[in-house]
Amino acid sequence: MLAGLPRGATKGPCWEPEFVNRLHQVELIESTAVTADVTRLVFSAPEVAKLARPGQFLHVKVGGEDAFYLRRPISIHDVIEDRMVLLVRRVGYGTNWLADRPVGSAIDLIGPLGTGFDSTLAGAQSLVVGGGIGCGPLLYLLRSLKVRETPGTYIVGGRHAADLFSIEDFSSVAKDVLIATDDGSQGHKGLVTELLASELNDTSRKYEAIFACGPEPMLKAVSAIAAEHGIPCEVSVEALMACGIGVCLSCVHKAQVDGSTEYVRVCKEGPVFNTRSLVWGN
Amino acid sequence: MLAGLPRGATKGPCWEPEFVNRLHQVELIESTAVTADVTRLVFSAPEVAKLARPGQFLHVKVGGEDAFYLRRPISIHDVIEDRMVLLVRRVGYGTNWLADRPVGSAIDLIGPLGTGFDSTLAGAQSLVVGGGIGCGPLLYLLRSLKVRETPGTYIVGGRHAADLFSIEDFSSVAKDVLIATDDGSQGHKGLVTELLASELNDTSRKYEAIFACGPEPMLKAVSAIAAEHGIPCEVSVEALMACGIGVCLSCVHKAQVDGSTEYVRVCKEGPVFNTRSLVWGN
Amino acid sequence: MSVDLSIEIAGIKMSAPVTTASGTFASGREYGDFIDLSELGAITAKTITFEPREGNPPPRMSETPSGMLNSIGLQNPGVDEFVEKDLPFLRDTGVPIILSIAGTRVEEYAILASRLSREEGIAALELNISCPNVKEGGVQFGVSSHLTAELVEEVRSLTDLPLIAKLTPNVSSITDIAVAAVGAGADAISLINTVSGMAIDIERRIPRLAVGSGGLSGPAIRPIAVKMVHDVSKAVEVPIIGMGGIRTGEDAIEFILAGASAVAVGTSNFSDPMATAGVVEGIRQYCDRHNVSKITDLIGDLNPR
Amino acid sequence: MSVDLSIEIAGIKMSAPVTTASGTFASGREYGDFIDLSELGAITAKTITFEPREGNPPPRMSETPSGMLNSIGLQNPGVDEFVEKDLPFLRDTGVPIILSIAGTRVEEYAILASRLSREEGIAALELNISCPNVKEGGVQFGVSSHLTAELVEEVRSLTDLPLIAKLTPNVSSITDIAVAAVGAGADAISLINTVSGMAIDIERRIPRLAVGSGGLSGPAIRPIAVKMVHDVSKAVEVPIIGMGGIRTGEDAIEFILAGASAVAVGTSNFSDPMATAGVVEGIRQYCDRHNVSKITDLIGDLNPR
Ligand SMILES: Cc1cc2nc3c(=O)[nH]c(=O)nc-3n(C[C@H](O)[C@H](O)[C@H](O)COP(=O)(O)OP(=O)(O)OC[C@H]3O[C@@H](n4cnc5c(N)ncnc54)[C@H](O)[C@@H]3O)c2cc1C
Ligand SMILES: Cc1cc2nc3c(=O)[nH]c(=O)nc-3n(C[C@H](O)[C@H](O)[C@H](O)COP(=O)(O)OP(=O)(O)OC[C@H]3O[C@@H](n4cnc5c(N)ncnc54)[C@H](O)[C@@H]3O)c2cc1C
Ligand SMILES: Cc1cc2nc3c(=O)[nH]c(=O)nc-3n(C[C@H](O)[C@H](O)[C@H](O)COP(=O)(O)O)c2cc1C
Ligand SMILES: Cc1cc2nc3c(=O)[nH]c(=O)nc-3n(C[C@H](O)[C@H](O)[C@H](O)COP(=O)(O)O)c2cc1C
Ligand code: FES
Ligand code: FES
Repeated sequence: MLAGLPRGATKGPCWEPEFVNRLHQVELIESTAVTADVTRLVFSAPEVAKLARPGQFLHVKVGGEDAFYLRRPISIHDVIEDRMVLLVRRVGYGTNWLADRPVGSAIDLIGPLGTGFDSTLAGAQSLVVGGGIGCGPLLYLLRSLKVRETPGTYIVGGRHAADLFSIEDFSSVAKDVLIATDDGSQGHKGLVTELLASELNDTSRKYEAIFACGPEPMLKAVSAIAAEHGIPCEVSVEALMACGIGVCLSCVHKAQVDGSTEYVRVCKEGPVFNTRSLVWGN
Repeated sequence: MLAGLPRGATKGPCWEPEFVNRLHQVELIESTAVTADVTRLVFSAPEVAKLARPGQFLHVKVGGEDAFYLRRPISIHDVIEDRMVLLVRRVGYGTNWLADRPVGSAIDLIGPLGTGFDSTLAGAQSLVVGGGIGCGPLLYLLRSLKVRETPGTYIVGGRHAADLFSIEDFSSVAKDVLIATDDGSQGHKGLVTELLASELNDTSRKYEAIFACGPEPMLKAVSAIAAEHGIPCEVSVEALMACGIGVCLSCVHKAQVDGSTEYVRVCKEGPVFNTRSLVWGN
Repeated sequence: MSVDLSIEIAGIKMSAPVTTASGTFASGREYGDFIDLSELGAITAKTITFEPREGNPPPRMSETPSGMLNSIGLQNPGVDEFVEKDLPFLRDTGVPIILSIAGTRVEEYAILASRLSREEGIAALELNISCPNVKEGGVQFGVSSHLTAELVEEVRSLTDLPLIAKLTPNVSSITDIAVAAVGAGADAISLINTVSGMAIDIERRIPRLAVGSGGLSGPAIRPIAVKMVHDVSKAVEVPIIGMGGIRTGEDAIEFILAGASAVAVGTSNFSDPMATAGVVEGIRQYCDRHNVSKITDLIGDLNPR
Repeated sequence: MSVDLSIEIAGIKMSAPVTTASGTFASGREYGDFIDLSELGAITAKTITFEPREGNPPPRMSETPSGMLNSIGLQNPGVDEFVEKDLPFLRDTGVPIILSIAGTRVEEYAILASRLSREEGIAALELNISCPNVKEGGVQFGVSSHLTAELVEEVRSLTDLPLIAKLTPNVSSITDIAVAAVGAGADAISLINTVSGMAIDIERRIPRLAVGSGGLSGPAIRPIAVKMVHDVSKAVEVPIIGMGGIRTGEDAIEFILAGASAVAVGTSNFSDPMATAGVVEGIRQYCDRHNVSKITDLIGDLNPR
């Protein structure tokens, strides 16, 4: 059962949770459109920056004072000194509201939240796979892998070349960057999972871990490929969240816990899960 | 009954309604705080300015695109060439939203609405009585009286001197300005109705009409004084409005129509009523 | 591709699946200044009663989060004046006219129905058995299957006009009431009327509405309405006119997918006087975007999860 | 002047008239990072059942205008694990603990009540007879006066703990249910639980919640809740805990003036993790501003219009 899940049960020991569920008021100091619908937001956020780990997210208040809106979960894209970077894709009210904030705005957020990636899994060689806005949290992961001197290979997919973003940023922290687009407008023409499979089939490399973030069908495919090759794999899953801190049980995903399947909280036991414990579908 | 009320039944013949219930997008070109809680907003609004008559109001959309709010009725304070001036007192969400709009904002409004004051009543001498934010519509009325060469005497009341606003504007269009404050910090110490009564008791003047706008208790008192002196009196009343155009029957006030009392629409048959036809209380 | 938005509900031929929610559009005159009324599928006029009704004392309105409370209390000039002054205007719009009627007793509905059956140019009668504001009025019918059936049956026997029963959401089981209404001869069901609610002015410690409480409408109640439309559409065979918080074409599509054959726009008119036309246009755009050639294909087209 | 915010409800001594709405505060651990839990009048924990419950498949949540739908489906670890892992933490907060219980049969409530009566540090039991998400669960009790009475009576006979009956708003007459619960021995009434609702993803043409529909909460339902609290307070003599869309002290005062002796904060916690503390502070400020010396003076202090 849920309450029976030891904290960090699905995680390596290095991510001993030391949550600081504090509210922060952070200042937006930079806002740049990086694609037609993705905006890069930089905040001055020393406290959050200090605590943030790759794969964690922030629960961000959207909308003015007078209207009622739930918070929106947004991954930590990068941390640069005391600044925190988010990538926001405009999909609805909240993300548009965020992407439209003028520089200088104060934003109210909770975090960092969730368990994050276990970069100790990585060893010398790892693959970091991203699709769509799911690439967001991977930059900071790659940066931390590089800092650990185990830089990862970044495999990224998108529909067109125009949907890819921040490739230079990724290049600066990844060992290598491999690109797939549905229409072949850049890199491999086809799915990111095809690139992943061919990398793994290349026996000259010995990958020790896979990290992925993107749409659920992609994660499921990545997970299957990892299982096939017997490689540890962590994925960051999405879920609709209300509280973001483990209270409401809105955000659950099916997982194996102590040999039985149950619903675990994406906001608390996740959003990053080892695919070993994750169960796809309801 | 309501549908039986001939348009303009409670009005003089000059206000033959020629409503143009069109939506306007107008640009905010000036915003100034005139007291601690009253803001003066100037819009570039040629179409509205052309049609606007003293005592009419606008039904203004407040709040962003994504949240649902009803419109807010705001009186036309003044019309200067193709500009329209509103005075907004901060009392809640909508008025704060309006008063906080940055210059350059586009505001969506319907109007001009309602029947307005019948300035033909005025004759050579008239009294124009205002209390609180109710002074709003009276500037444009006084201006039109002046244009007709029958300038009115303006009697205004407030709690303190600090609550009075735009006195210079009023002075420039009124024959005379008389002030009452509750605490005597400016002008007569006491109620505006006391000033009104003493004006009327001064037999050297022969007032032919009274126009008033302000809180309902004040209007009721003014109405009683007018009746006592047998002087025609028009008051602009407030009501909570949903549609603002005569559809929903939210805004009603009790009135005499064809010898019986019924609920008439403040937004359509009003907001200005001849006190002859108005019934106070439910 | 030009989508076919037309739909026939209980013999009412609507050019688009959009009408107005009774009491939020008067008889259409005022909104005719903002939109082309002939683009609407039908106009549903404000509820009328046999005798004139004064309505409730003001205040009659209070804004609430994403909605409003009202306690108008069915103010209306009575059927005779309505027929004389408003019906000709409505007829002239050229769109089907749905007349909403209410009464305090079965006989009053009956007499109204007979009276209106003699008039030209009425497409259907909507039985407002649900207005929560009038103590001695409709609410008693709408919360009881038995009374609803009795009422519909009686009116049914007196008129050949299509009958739409408009249901109140303030019940334990809306499907029971819908089944009763249809069993007694209702040709269509419309729902929901307003949800009972109350707001208090805490500074003055008085209710915000003079009569204490009123009916909640607007986007706040949309999820409640969608659920009830969905449930009723599974329970009865007749077409449903769905309403409750519809602002856009997308909102309307939500109701249609839930099982409504048409929708009505109410409170949104007040904030956006072009809302009805916008809903028609929004439905058209959705259909274009999704290659829907006939709106009827969308009715109840909800996939299981 | 320091206002006395304390209130006693069915023997529960609360230092402030504010508790948490069951299911929106878990057992308080998480929000304890944001607020000082000891400032709350009581903590009402998430509903527990006898056996562990897996809950409904996701998605379980959908935002709506000024509110949200949920279909959690009472996921919980069962009473034994709760008593072992959560109750000690709750006890340690030092504030009165209200445990919400639910079951699919009267016997399950009964067995839970007996089981919990043996534990230390429980101030009261709240009977969740109203969760609309669990088909085979509480909803059947809460919509029927008869079943409500039967349930309360049975539980009453098995425990000395104060009993709070938590009512569902999805009924024709909430006062009937309240009267039945009190008649059967409920020491207090809490209301409202969520309002049944549904939302549809029109792009994918599927319900937004995996199980189709869920419960609406948040500011959108506040007017519905205020009305029901008001009506129930006129119908029964026992204290009422009011909830539904409370965000601020002002909102809480609205419920208290309507007749609630205390309030619970639910959905607002999610957007503002300090909401409960803010409500306590807001109530205090209102009392200061209005020279209210005892919060109890405000209960039901509504002037007629
Ligand atoms: C752990 C986590 C990390 C995330 N990180 C990021 C990030 O770094 N950058 C980013 O832009 N987004 C991220 N998301 C997604 C983001 O939270 C949602 O896009 C956002 O909540 C949508 O809010 P909205 O008000 O803009 O859209 P809404 O108005 O709520 O919804 C608009 C439409 O988008 C759909 N939608 C809602 N949520 C999602 C979703 N999660 N994904 C796709 N469509 C959705 C809705 O069903 C609806 O049809 C993350 C989500 C999670 C759970
Ligand atoms: C015909 C007419 C003309 C008006 N002209 C002006 C004007 O020129 N300038 C101006 O500032 N206001 C004017 N008002 C009043 C204005 O419409 C309201 O103050 C406004 O609607 C309040 O909206 P809000 O969202 O700010 O307050 P809300 O959040 O709706 O309410 C905040 C508080 O103020 C109270 N309140 C609501 N409406 C009024 C009201 N009409 N008067 C006083 N208190 C109210 C509420 O009960 C509540 O307690 C006019 C009203 C009418 C009917
Ligand atoms: C101001 C107002 C007046 C209403 N009058 C009536 C009425 O006379 N007859 C009726 O059947 N419904 C009446 N209703 C209910 C609406 O027709 C509609 O059922 C309800 O408001 C829900 O739709 P909405 O949320 O789109 O407004 C009224 C609603 C409002 C807001
Ligand atoms: C996510 C969520 C979970 C809930 N779980 C429960 C529950 O387990 N037991 C219960 O009695 N009520 C439950 N409720 C209902 C709340 O306790 C409360 O009655 C309702 O949400 C109205 O209050 P609000 O608008 O402040 O949230 C839940 C509500 C939400 C939003
Ligand atoms: S979002 Fe509330 S438990 Fe995860
Ligand atoms: S505000 Fe709707 S009729 Fe006046």
